Amino acid sequence: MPILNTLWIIPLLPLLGSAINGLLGSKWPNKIVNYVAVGSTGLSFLCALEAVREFSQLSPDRIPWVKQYFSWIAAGTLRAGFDLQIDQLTVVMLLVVTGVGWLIHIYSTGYMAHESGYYRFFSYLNLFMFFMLILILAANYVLLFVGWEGVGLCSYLLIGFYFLKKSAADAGKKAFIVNRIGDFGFMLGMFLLFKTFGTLDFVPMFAKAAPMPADAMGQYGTLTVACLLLFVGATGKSAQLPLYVWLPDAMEGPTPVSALIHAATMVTAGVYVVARSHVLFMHSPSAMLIVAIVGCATAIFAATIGLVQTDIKKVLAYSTVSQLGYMFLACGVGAFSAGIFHLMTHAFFKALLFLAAGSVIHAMGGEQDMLKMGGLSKKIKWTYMTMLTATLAIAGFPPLAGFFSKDSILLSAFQSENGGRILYAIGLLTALLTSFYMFRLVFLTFFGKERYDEHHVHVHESPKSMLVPLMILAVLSIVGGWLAAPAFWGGPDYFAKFLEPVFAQGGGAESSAAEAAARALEIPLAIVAVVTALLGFGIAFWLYIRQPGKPAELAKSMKGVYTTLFNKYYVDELYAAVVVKPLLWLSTKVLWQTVDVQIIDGAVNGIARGTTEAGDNVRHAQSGNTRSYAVWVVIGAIVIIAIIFFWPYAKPAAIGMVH
Amino acid sequence: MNAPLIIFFVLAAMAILGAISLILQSHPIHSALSLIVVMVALAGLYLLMGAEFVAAVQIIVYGGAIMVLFVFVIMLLNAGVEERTNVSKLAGWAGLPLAIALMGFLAAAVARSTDRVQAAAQTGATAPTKALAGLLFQEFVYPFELTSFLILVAIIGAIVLAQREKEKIRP
Amino acid sequence: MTDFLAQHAEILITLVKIALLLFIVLTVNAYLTWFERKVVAHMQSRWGPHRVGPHGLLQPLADGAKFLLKEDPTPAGVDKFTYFLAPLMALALALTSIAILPFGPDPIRLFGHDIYLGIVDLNIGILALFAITALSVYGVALAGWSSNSKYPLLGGLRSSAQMVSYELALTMSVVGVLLMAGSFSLRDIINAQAAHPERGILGWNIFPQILGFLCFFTAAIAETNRVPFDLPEAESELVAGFHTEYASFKFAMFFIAEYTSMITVSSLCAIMFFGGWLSPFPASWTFTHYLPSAILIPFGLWVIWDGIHYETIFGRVILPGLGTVLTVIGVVLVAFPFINEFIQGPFWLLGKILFFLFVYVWMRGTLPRFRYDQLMSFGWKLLLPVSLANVVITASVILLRAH
Amino acid sequence: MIPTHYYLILSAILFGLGVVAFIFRRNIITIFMSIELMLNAVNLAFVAFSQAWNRLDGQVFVLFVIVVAAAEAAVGLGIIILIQRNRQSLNVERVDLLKL
Repeated sequence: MPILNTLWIIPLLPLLGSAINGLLGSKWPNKIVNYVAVGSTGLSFLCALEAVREFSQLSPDRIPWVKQYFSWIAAGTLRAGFDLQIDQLTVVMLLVVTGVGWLIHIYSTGYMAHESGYYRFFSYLNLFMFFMLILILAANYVLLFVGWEGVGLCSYLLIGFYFLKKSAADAGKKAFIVNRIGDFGFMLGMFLLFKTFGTLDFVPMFAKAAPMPADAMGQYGTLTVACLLLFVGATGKSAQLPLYVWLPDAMEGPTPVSALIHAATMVTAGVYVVARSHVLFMHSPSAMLIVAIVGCATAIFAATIGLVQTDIKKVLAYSTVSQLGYMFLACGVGAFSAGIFHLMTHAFFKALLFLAAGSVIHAMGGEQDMLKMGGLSKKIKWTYMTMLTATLAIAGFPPLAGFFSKDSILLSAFQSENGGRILYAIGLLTALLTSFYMFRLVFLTFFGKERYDEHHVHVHESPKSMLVPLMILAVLSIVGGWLAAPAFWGGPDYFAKFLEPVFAQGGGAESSAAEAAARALEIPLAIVAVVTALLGFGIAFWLYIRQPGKPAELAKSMKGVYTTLFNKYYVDELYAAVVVKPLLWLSTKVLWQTVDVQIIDGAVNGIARGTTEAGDNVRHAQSGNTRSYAVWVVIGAIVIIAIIFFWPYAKPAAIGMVH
Repeated sequence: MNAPLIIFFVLAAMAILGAISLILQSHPIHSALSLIVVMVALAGLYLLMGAEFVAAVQIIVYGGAIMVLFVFVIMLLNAGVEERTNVSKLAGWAGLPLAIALMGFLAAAVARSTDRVQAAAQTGATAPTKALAGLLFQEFVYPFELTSFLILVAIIGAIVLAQREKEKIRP
Repeated sequence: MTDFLAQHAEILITLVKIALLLFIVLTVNAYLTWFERKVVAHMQSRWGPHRVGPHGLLQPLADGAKFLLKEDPTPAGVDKFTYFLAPLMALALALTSIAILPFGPDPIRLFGHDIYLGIVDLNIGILALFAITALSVYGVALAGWSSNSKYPLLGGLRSSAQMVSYELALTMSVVGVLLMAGSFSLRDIINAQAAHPERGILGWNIFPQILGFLCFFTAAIAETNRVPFDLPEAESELVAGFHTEYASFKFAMFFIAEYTSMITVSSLCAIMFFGGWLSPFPASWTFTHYLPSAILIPFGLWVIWDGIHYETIFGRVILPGLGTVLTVIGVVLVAFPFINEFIQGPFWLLGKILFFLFVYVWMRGTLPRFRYDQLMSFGWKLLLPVSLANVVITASVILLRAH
Repeated sequence: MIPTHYYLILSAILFGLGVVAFIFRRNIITIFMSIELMLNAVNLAFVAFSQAWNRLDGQVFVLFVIVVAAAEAAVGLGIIILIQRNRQSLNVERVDLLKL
């Protein structure tokens, strides 16, 4: 087991890459930086593969495989070790992160080729890989939190990559701050868990949690509260209501970053955490329900916003948010494997979408507004084809990846007791909207007449280094879902099977009975889903190909709705009014001008002034005259003698003096 | 009133008078001479207490080396009668009473502790120099070596201090 | 009266001894000047004093009278007190140092009191001596300073610096002897050299302590401000050094002090390195006890014979008288053995002292004066290290012997 | 036999006189001498105690004190010479560069 025993090598390689690039890269030509960055991630991808191979040979009783490397924090009964753990869930995440991450690295070498701060970009990117791997390999909440914060940091750094652009810098800050709110909840959750179980290591904690009695619906026991707190963290990281606001702005970052961090990996960390602590969630139906509702709401909410956005990346951003909503919906209804499944497929096609969009932007010379594009399909064929594949995938056309994952989510939503139907309905609506705005994006971008002037913008296909990852991802987003395919003709759902040992413990979702029921429902629901997707396609086709004038009229006719949607329900403004303004007032008026300036500085300056004055007064004793000094010495001597010999309490001292 | 007591009082008187004249004399050389008187008187007291070796060393080192140095320096600098400036007001009005107070305190402290001292066995026997040597070179050997080092440092310091810059020491 | 005597016999005896010693020392001093002048004169092939009395033997008396009768001016602007104190100090200290020396082996019984030859017998004798020599710096220094004049001041400065420097070497060079004797007492030092009576001269400290002796003698000469270390009173440079401004009897005091300290040093040399009153011959050779008479009688007879030739009445009277006295003493010694035995110690001791005094004079006749820097570097860079080395060697040898 | 506290009181008096001298003399050299005087007073006390307790430690300490005094004199006089050379005065009240 060479790799399994040295799991740390997998995160270490990107860290090394980051360190080397960050410290030495500034002087190097891009080529060497490429070798370092891509090489390190590629190596860690290979290591991951090897680890998975070895993992597959492990006997089931040795799973999860935990290695304790060194003890990091030891305080009282708390032991937070640098312990890495690998089980089926980790395997999935590991492959997604390293694989997709590697591809995006390759892509970036092409995309960023002309940017300044090249080495900086890759250093950050590798650092992100490191923290992400820590996050998914961690065997306890503390280490996981390290990764959690680390990825947050990297996302901040990369969103603000063009830190000279004010909007970029602000977006970075926004992301960071909003995440802090979530992290606060997360930490509270950790504390509560530690208080409850006396440990933060996954394996023993879950072992303790499993036999516990589950809270009844609507009852808020310790576990429920802990789960909700964790979920707050998740909403922060995974951009769910109400903390989603940072993600659209995060599009200020370079497109590969959007693809890697804000579509494929980091934002799914929330889902991962929920899935990781499913044992706890299984014990609190109310928490589950809340998760489901939040996920569902987010999905529909973001989708509606996505309908009217014109910035290509913004559209993708909102679609990401809504897809994440899907995943939480899945988790909420207890279909964790489905959630993870969608996570994986989504990682493929959403990364593909972003990269393709990046390729488009690259082709348009930095133009992001879809209204200024159009008719690109002939000019950049490969990008177009990959983009189309991804669109089909996300819209849920069989037999592409999206179809299977979304289908299994909807299925489990439909099956779930307490309010399954409503959730299903909303999910379905969301699917419709999704397919609509995705095709809207495709049509606006690639069809119709060119809405840009040929003279300034000369469209050109992207270099190989960008196209190859696109193709690979396209293939993946086609075949990615086939693991679950056999379910339709009575075969097993391999993916669910694979994850079963993880989610089985603590009452897994897919019990055999449910599965039997699922079989019966699977086909009709699938048909419904496909019909929905087609419907969305149809509307988009009708609106943007047949009568291109129509959308404008629609916008006019229902102005209120349109503006509301276009301004994203004024959520940002709302937050600004409710949260930001009071905070600003508090910090400037109270904390800064009162507490800091007047009290603290006042105290410091006062002490300083006092010392000065005291010195001024005392220094007159410094007469520079030896005789005066001598007198002072004499006085001192008298005092000492008086104390030693004539102070009643100092008798023993006096005796000591005499003897 | 036996012989030793008489001798003691004579020597004590010598010492005190010497000290007083050290204060009163206006010329450094005279002060030095009075100090030498004090030292000789103290040496006599040591002899009276049977500390022969200490007495001898007292005269040889203090009288024969240190005070000679003083006289030498006074002669070298040709120091005249000291000028009576009164810059230090504090010393002017508080000096004497304080000094007397200190003296009184010391005397009182001694008087308080004498009973305990008297309790100790008193033998007028002269301290054998051999025993002193034994003590010095066995029990106190490290302090002794330290003092030698100290002297070395002092020599170097004195040379460095006394030589003029960029000029070889005058013979 | 008698009972008073009986009570305070000790004090009385001491007083008598002091008086006697003073008389002897002063006379010796006086004739030491005559001796010095004679010897130096003959070295420089002159006659030296020969006018006053036969062979100028009465010269010292004439000098003394001169000192007493001369006018004694006190220069203007001198620091009176110190100016008078200085010579007194010098003389007093010089004479005190004599008091510590022992002149004979064991006390003799006279009138029912056993009388020890020498005033006091301290068991830190040598230290006391050094203490006194250490103090004797002040005489010179203060004289130089107080007489308010350039030359004396320079002389005083020189002497104080010189004495402080050479005192170290002086003290160090003796340590070897002290180690061998294991005591500070001069008496013990001599007895230690008498540990093996049959060895005679070979038992003396001079052989093991030759280094020490050389250092000691040199340093001692420097301490007594004699040639070649007489810079404080270097005639050619500073008129007469520290006693330029002194006249008549104050000058005489310095003079006597100097010669007395010469005697002290000589006797110290004799005592510490040349076995004090021990005879150089093995104890078994009893016939050597007649050596004093064997010298005295012929010498006395020669003096008589020499006196006859004088025309002057003085010569005719003095020399024969002196000769007869000496002869008689010699005869007496032969006649009464116990007196002879008693005289042995003093005889040898005086003989040795005389020898060293002669060496003093001899050096004065031959050696030139040091330059001041030579003096200092000689003292610090040669004498001190050598004497230290001597200490180390002696100590280690003694240790090896012990094991 | 002389009572020990005679010596002690004598040493106290001498010490006090030393202090007086230290305060009332202006000549640096004299002040230095008064320090020596105080040291001597202390030595006297040492010897007195050593005799009173019939132990030699006191005398050993006296020896140390003397050695230290010698070193002190060497350095101190060097400093005095420097002062005279630089400020042409031995009056402590004229050596007051340290005053504000």
